[in-house]
Amino acid sequence: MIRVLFFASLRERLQCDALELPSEGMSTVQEVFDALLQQSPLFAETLSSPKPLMAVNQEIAHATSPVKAGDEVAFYPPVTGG
Amino acid sequence: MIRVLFFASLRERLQCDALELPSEGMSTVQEVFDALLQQSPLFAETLSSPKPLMAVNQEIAHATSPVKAGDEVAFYPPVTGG
Amino acid sequence: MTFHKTIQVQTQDFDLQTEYQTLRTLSSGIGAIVQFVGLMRDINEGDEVSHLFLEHYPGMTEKSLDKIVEEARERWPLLGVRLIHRVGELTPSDQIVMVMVASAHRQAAFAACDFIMDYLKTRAPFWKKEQTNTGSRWVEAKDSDNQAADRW
Amino acid sequence: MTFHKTIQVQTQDFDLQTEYQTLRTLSSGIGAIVQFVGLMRDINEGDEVSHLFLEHYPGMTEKSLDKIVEEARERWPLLGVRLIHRVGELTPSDQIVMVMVASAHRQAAFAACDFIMDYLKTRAPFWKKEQTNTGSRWVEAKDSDNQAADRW
Repeated sequence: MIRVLFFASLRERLQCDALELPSEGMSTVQEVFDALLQQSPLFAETLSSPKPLMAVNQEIAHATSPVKAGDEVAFYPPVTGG
Repeated sequence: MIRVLFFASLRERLQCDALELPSEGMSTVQEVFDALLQQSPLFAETLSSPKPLMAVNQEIAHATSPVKAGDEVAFYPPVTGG
Repeated sequence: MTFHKTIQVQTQDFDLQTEYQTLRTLSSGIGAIVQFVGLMRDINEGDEVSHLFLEHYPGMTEKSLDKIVEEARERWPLLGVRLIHRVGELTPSDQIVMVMVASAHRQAAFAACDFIMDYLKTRAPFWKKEQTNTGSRWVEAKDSDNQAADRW
Repeated sequence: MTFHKTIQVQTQDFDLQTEYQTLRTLSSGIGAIVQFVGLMRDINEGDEVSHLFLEHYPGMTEKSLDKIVEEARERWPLLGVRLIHRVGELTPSDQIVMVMVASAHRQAAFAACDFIMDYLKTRAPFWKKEQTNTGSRWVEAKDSDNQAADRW
């Protein structure tokens, strides 16, 4: 399984903190993202625009970053700390 | 009269904190400086190289800055505060 | 001397004086300390703000702050860095974040402190939600386009 | 709010916490405070330094510091500046100078604090004489050529 986390406005709009996706056939963040778009019309609409930032195992990642079973993948809006 | 002040290493090398010069014929810092060079061989040598920085009435000045009777003219080495 | 580093993410307030004294007494080779403190303003985008809630991504937050400090340390000859970022509920004038950098010389301390704050603002996973008269809203990132630019 | 400015030249030490609290509580519009503290190092040009004597030009010192702060204020939207520079006898690890700048935003506070320190170092009439194992010596200005360049 791959654990997926959402934060801040994205978490609120998706009404979801976290979910698990089967890891079969998933080798990149892009593939995890594409699977999320299939979850529901709400997910498809919310995640498509603007496209979120992402992290794999708590490190900043890109669409092409590799993922494997057991990884933690996070999607989040632009950060506003400081 | 024009009051002349010296600071830091310049004061020590000249063995002089302050002196007064007659203001007659003096209209610029350059002229005050030239009069100081005439004071003694020690003054001539010490003030010629390196040439000091200067202030008139406690404001940063240049060789061409005007001076008049009653002014306070200071000569000092490069500053090292902070 | 060895490099001193402390990074904390916490809900409670911090005491600048304690932080400063700890950093200052590390070494008599320290010639410059630059401190940045971010405070909560009572106004944003023209609206009065009564509360702020700071969400973060526990685990990733600490990792990303550590990475930012290590990057600064590689670029400048630093003697110590102390960094505290608060999360949770805040009210106007509250301290939000503190970055304190010690170095032998001024330029390194200034440059590193500024650099750490720049990177923190664009890379550390914190999000602000503010409460105004008209309701609550997520604060918009000023550079949101930049942040997402090379990710996809 | 009106601009807040305090400039002091003094022999006694200063308490950073008191200074910070005074500045911080001026306005809830303050979003950023940048503080610089210069400390006396126990080594300079490779030699151990046991004491430092700071000479200044009373009267001109205060005027020049005021001018520097006013110049910073014209360039950036500042809410307050507190500046203290010590003179007289100092020992290693002593606080020498403090510049504290408050603004609504981070960039202005950083830029102004850095600017004030730059200008102070090249324009304010302070001179350091240090005591080493081998005697006392006046500290050489790193930019002595620049300082005198356009004067003659």
